[in-house]
Amino acid sequence: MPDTETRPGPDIVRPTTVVSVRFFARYRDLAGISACEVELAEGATVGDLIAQLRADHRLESLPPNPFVAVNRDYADFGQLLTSGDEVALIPPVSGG
Amino acid sequence: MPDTETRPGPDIVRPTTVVSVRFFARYRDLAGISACEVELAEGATVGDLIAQLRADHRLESLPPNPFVAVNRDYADFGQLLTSGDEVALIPPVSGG
Amino acid sequence: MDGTSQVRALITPERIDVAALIETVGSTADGALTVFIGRVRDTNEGRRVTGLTYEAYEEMAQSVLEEIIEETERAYEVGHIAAVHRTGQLELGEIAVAVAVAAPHRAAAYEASRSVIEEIKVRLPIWKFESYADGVAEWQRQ
Amino acid sequence: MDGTSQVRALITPERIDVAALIETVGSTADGALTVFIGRVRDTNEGRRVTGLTYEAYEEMAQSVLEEIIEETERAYEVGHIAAVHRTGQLELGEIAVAVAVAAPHRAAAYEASRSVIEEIKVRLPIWKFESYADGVAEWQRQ
Repeated sequence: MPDTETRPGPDIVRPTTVVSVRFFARYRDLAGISACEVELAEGATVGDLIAQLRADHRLESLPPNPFVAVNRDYADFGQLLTSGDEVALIPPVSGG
Repeated sequence: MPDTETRPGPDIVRPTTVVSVRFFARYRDLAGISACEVELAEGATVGDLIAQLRADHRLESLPPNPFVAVNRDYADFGQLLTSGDEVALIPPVSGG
Repeated sequence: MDGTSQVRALITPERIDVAALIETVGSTADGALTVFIGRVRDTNEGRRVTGLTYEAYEEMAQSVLEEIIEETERAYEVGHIAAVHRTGQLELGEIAVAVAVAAPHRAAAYEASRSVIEEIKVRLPIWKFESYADGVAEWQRQ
Repeated sequence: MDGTSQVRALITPERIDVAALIETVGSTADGALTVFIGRVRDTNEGRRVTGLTYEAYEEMAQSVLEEIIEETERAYEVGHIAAVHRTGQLELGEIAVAVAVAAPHRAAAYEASRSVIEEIKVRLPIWKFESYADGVAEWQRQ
């Protein structure tokens, strides 16, 4: 479902946003990878990215509302992504 | 009852309590001495000692209600003194 | 506040040197100095800990730790603050985190120190992986 | 609580060694350790300080400091506490007092540390004599 294809024309070539995604600690264990590149429709938000990741059956065990950082700052789900952004999925921290 | 009758003398001679008194910091400066011995009537209290000290014109600049320690414990004015006690006059402390 | 630019926030795999950290914040204008040290305990919620690893999102942890220090310096009447968090594998008793705060007066030195460590626990992207004597090993939640 | 009997209360004319103090309270059962350090400031209420001497009623100060430590260990969930106070002449920036507290958890480590230093300020029979750049020298009240 969360395929974000709400925009017109399945075959129209649209500009895309490519971001790198990093997984840490427990989320890396869940994902089975520590990083990947993801192509998103232009105008995609953090929330769109999370939904798209979880639509992949290999990543469906990721939680629906993880903490996320974009370019090393905590970000909310409404934040727009642009190409080149580094997005990190941040499990509950346990430093200190 | 102690042996008050066996001693000679024109005045009534009573048993006495001899304590050592120590002065620190500002009180040592006020007293001009760091220690002395004081002879008190038997049954004298800390309060009696302070009053007797201040009756000496050389020590009249000592405050009427200093903190006092007897044998290295803080003591109140009602505490009875016995011979050999070490009494210290404790100015407001400023450690730390 | 004296314009020197020593390292005040550090994420490091090296052993933490508390004496060096104290030097970092030293100033004769600040009479009070607090140091908080967090070390690897031998038990956690009743289980015997045998080993511990901290993983960090290092680049972000570095900038978050700097932010925490700057925010705390603005929020309290303090001079300098320095903090360091260890990464990698640690032995029992080793120092995982240390925070030093110098301030003119002790109340602010205590409060700012406490604030830094609480913020570290909430925001610093670092994760603790603990192994237990019973054979289990787990990522910790705070 | 391990039966060792290291020096936990000390009134001394020697320079204070913070690393040694931390060693005194160390234990792998205690994850949190706080250190409070009080140093000679270069100003006091706006006056430039040039020198400082601490006089102690040494025998009493020793036993009062031991009492403070024992009372605080009973009042808080802590492991070991150690404290040391300097006497004699000190330079600017030198350590006058240091308190180390080890505890299983950080809240108690902070609270017990603060309690020890507050009790020291109220009860420890030690007096500070400060000299100022303006030529005056005075016994300090707390």
